[in-house]
Amino acid sequence: MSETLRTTKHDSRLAVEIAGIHFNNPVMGASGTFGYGLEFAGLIDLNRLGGFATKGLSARPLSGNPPPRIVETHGGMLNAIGLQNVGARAFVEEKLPLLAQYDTRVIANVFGYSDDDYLEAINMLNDGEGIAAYELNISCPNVKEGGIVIGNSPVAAARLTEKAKRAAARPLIVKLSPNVTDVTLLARAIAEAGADALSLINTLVGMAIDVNARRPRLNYGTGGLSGPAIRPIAVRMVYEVAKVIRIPLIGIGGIASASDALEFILAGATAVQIGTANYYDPRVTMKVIDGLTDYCDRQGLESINAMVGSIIER
Amino acid sequence: MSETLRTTKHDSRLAVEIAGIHFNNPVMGASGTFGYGLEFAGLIDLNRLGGFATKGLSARPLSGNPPPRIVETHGGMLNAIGLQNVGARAFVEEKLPLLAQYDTRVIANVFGYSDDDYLEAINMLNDGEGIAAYELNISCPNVKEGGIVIGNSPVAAARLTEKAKRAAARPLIVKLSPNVTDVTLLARAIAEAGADALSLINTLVGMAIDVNARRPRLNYGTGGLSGPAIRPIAVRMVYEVAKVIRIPLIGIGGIASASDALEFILAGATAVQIGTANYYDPRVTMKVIDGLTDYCDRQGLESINAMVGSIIER
Amino acid sequence: MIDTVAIIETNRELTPGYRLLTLNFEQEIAARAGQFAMLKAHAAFEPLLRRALAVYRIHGPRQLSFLYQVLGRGTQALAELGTGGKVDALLALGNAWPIGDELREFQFIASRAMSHTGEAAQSDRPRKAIVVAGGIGSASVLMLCAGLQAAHIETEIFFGAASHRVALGCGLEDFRALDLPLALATDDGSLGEKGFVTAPLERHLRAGGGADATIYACGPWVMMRRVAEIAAAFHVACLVSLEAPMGCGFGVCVGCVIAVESDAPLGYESYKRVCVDGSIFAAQRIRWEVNAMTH
Amino acid sequence: MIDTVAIIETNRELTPGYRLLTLNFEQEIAARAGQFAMLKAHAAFEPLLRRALAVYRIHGPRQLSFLYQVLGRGTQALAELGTGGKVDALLALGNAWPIGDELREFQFIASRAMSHTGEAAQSDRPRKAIVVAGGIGSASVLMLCAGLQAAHIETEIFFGAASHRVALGCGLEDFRALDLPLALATDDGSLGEKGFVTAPLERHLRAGGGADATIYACGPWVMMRRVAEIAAAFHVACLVSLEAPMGCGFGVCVGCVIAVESDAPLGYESYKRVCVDGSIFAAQRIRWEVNAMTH
Ligand SMILES: Cc1cc2nc3c(=O)[nH]c(=O)nc-3n(C[C@H](O)[C@H](O)[C@H](O)COP(=O)(O)OP(=O)(O)OC[C@H]3O[C@@H](n4cnc5c(N)ncnc54)[C@H](O)[C@@H]3O)c2cc1C
Ligand SMILES: Cc1cc2nc3c(=O)[nH]c(=O)nc-3n(C[C@H](O)[C@H](O)[C@H](O)COP(=O)(O)OP(=O)(O)OC[C@H]3O[C@@H](n4cnc5c(N)ncnc54)[C@H](O)[C@@H]3O)c2cc1C
Ligand SMILES: Cc1cc2nc3c(=O)[nH]c(=O)nc-3n(C[C@H](O)[C@H](O)[C@H](O)COP(=O)(O)O)c2cc1C
Ligand SMILES: Cc1cc2nc3c(=O)[nH]c(=O)nc-3n(C[C@H](O)[C@H](O)[C@H](O)COP(=O)(O)O)c2cc1C
Ligand code: FES
Ligand code: FES
Repeated sequence: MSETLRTTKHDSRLAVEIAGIHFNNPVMGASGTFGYGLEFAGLIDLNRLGGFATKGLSARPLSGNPPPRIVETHGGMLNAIGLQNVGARAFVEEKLPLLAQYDTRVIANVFGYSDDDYLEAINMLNDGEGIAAYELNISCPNVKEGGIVIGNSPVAAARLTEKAKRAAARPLIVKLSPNVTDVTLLARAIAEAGADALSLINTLVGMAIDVNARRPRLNYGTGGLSGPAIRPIAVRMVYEVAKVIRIPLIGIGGIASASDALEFILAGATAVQIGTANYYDPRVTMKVIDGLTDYCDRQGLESINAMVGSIIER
Repeated sequence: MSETLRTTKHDSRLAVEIAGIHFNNPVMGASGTFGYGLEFAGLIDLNRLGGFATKGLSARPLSGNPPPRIVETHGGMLNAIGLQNVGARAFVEEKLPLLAQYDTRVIANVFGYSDDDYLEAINMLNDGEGIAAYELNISCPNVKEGGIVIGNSPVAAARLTEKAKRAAARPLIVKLSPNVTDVTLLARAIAEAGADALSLINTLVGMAIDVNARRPRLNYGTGGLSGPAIRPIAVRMVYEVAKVIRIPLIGIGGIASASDALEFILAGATAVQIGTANYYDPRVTMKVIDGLTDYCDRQGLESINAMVGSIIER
Repeated sequence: MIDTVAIIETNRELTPGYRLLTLNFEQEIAARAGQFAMLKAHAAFEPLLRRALAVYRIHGPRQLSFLYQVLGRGTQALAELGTGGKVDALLALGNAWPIGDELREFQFIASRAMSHTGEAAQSDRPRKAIVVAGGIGSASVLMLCAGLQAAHIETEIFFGAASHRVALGCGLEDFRALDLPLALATDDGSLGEKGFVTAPLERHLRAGGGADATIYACGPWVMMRRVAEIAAAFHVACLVSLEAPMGCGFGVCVGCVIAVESDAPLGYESYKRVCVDGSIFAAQRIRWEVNAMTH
Repeated sequence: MIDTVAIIETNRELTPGYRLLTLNFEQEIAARAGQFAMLKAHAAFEPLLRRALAVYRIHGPRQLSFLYQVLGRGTQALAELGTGGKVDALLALGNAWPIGDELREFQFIASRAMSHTGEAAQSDRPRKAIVVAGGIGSASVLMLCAGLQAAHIETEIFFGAASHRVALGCGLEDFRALDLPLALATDDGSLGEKGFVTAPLERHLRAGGGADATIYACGPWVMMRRVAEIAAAFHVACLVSLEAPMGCGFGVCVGCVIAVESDAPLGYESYKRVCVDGSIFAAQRIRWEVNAMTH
């Protein structure tokens, strides 16, 4: 462990636990927006970060979709990256050793086109050192193979969760799709299948059109909508799921400030992940951590855990 | 008919037809954001407007939800009005006569807590003069009765559509809920049940929390998300539905400019409705109509109809 | 009602967090004391919705000013604009403060409600006025005070603010310049009496100051509720200008409602829109106990 | 790489739609010719994403300027800021224009790709430079020209713009002040030769002007593609600075990619990020035919 680690002071009121894993605080970088963590080393103190989820890792490296891959919309952006990633093997060999020096929890986000793909990636990652948990990305809308998205079907999602749980040498977080009629059905099925925690939400499927060129703005056609625009939908889903599920939740969707993060915590999330905001405010994770400390001061809290799901019904 | 009518000049390139109804242009006010139309008489020339959908009308007047009913979010707003309305009877007797002087198409948006409620309202409206069509609101997320929203279930939606079509003395538009896993299933079921046209989307269910008071910002708890934030989701849904459905579509969701409206038209909508933007830009409908005229000039179009669904696939 | 783009003459900070915005209009604006405008930085993308600000002063047929507190995203965006900047403006909105004979209509509406609640009826023609301004609520009542003065109605002002600094930001000097009796209270005691302005108000009524008077009040919700209670206890007619989150400002979104006593069947009339049915209401009609209305 | 809040010294319109933004920084900024910054009005809510602008000039260790065209929401928001205004800035990003010996690395990368496409190899040590600036692409190459001049590399500038007015907005006077040979073309013929600047460039190479030269080009995508074709036809080494919609500017969103020739198995290396792998690329590596890359 590095010199920095020993000197970084943590606010112990912010510590949380998910599936037996200790996080110094509930603030993490979201998958696909935080690279392999290392990209942020020059911008923030990674030792202060609760944790982060890696870019979706597949058994084999993926080159992703042709450009254009992103387009900004009002309050958000659409992306169709197509899960470009170095592959689980290269992650274990090239990235993990570099991450060992930081006191932050590394969550390996796992992706595949089939159940077997997922299991293969998990098996590769089981060899790695310094991974705290897996996050199963069953909700990426930007890959054409596979037909229906696994994450939109409670049955398919539960089946994969069960298999993944058996294969996984670490706690298993499953990331929920918001593109469903009833997210609680999905959550229940996945929780019953053995997931240790749930993270939500992934992006909503959207589209933007260049009306002069008369073409989709993204080469892929549709993309995933993220950013502040989707926050109300995400908060609602966390709130709904928290009411029916016992396992811990990680809230995601449009968080750009401590107040945004607190909406998720009050709605029932034990921790949060910040995605898109990292792009336009690279130090946002640090600002949110500081803001949570201020909130604890203001509200006289001994632990942020007291706030989890503490919303007062009208 | 009024003096104004005879002097209002329409750009004939913008005329569209939906279920046999002629619209001077494809730009309408969306239900719940355009009152009974009359509220805009002092702000815009109603004779220039393609049409508008009334506030949701129920068989009996409704008082709506307790305040606070609205809260602004990034790029949008949440509302839980609870369908406060004068009732179908009062609309026919008090509002319709005043609307007769304007050359614009009046679409009566219909709401109920049960199938029978809907039919009762339609029967009351059948007596009214000057209604061009009905729009069935089966997708309002802000009313507690009735348990599951009819509009989220293809079976329930198709059943209601069939009954409403039989009762309706005018063409029937059914308004789709976006809070579903697969909007095409819903669209197909409703089209097969006899709807003359579909309008989409209604609001997405969302929530905002006051983290200091630790309460939902809306008294109702959750609310419907509207505004530019949701446009990418709405455009995607119109695009998906247009691929599988033959009846005309009316695109709705976050439109605030002619370019926004054109995204829906290219995706497959014959006309559009503008909602939230009327609040912060009361003359937005007129600006969009002017913008469509400019677009026809620029692209050398003889009719905007040539653009409907004309997106070039990548 | 006019929807237009106004040009900023000045946008001056009075004290930290409080500003005076003076706008020039292309066309003549008819505005009365108590009315408001929906304002927003021209064509700004975010926030979307315009913000309600009371007309503070009329400088001429094409020039108005607004006094505002910089709170959240909307007022912050306004605060950033400078001279020559553009503002989207919809105005003049809402009802106006009734003076003299105009009070009759309000009395009528109020007494209908009062027959429900069993309150005593008011004297028909109040010749005195008590104006209560709480915080930036002052913005709505400066022109009212001047109007009352011009109509030779005996007027007393009760002016409350958080501190001396805030009082200055809320236009205290303009009120002082009217040369009307003025009772002052600040939460921190840095100016005038320490505490809420409802304390001197209550003493005044207890001493009989409410006879033949109408109370006109504008300020935060909790304060309005307290003023209404005091007025009812001393049987003094009371008008309040209320706030609510506004979507449109012209009656169409039905988002700005407050709960009122209602005679209508099925309770259809139980909610009134602050923007077009108010913002000024007879205090007795308000169902203050609908707690969700506080912010 | 520094993420900071800079203060505006000036933000001046040169000609309609073109502005020069000069920023003061708290800390020393190390920036090289061809690098860029991600900029946005400080803490602005909308648009969310910062915009990429090339470093136009370095006035001192803590003062830089940027030349930009006002296009959409992001640059419009920047244009509205005045002296003293705040700008969120992440910089310095991307690679720099290689000069002299630095060219070797680029030659190496390029030749790997060329072995695929069968292009001829370049002379090892070009002693001449041809700088092609198209429209606001000029912003990326002013410091390059000065650097080439300082390194005593024989340099010719080919400067293209839509019109005389646009040319001035794109800093023409600053290029003229360098006193280097400069060929000018405008689309409408209002200044210099009428047509695209690729025409005089092609004539120059046809006349042998490309011998021992490296082409450095920055401009719109279609122009870059055409310059690359011309360079390839005359076997002249060519570097281009490319644009792509950027999410982050520091390599993490993988949104700004362009397709390149790749040696890696499974095509994993087939996309390169403009922000960290570029924005400067050897033209021969670019897969121009990936049509989706045009905007
Ligand atoms: C008819 C009417 C007339 C008004 N006249 C004036 C006036 O002349 N001058 C003036 O300064 N204001 C006036 N207001 C209030 C003003 O409209 C609000 O302060 C403003 O809308 C807040 O917008 P914002 O963008 O600053 O805050 P928002 O971004 O909307 O909210 C930011 C934060 O401020 C809080 N907040 C919002 N409104 C209030 C409030 N009223 N009190 C306390 N906290 C609040 C929110 O909860 C939130 O935390 C009037 C309101 C009404 C309805
Ligand atoms: C490495 C790099 C360096 C750059 N340096 C400079 C610079 O020094 N000066 C400068 O002015 N610009 C520069 N650009 C381009 C600049 O980043 C874009 O013009 C800017 O992001 C556009 O943002 P916007 O908010 O104005 O437009 P957006 O709101 O993003 O788009 C508005 C409209 O403009 C169109 N548009 C967007 N980008 C372009 C484009 N590049 N060309 C044509 N139309 C476009 C869009 O399609 C849309 O219709 C650079 C880009 C890169 C990648
Ligand atoms: C460019 C981009 C790439 C993403 N890639 C992944 C991914 O690989 N795996 C995953 O589970 N989620 C991915 N996401 C989703 C985010 O982790 C997050 O769930 C979503 O963006 C909502 O959060 P936000 O609004 O804070 O961005 C990606 C999001 C973006 C914007
Ligand atoms: C305050 C408010 C009230 C609404 N009421 C209704 C309604 O009564 N019936 C209905 O079908 N849709 C209603 N809607 C939905 C709109 O008609 C529209 O479908 C939705 O707002 C999306 O469009 P927008 O983003 O342009 O607002 C309402 C929307 C808002 C914001
Ligand atoms: S603000 Fe919309 S009805 Fe009052
Ligand atoms: S802009 Fe994000 S990786 Fe290049």
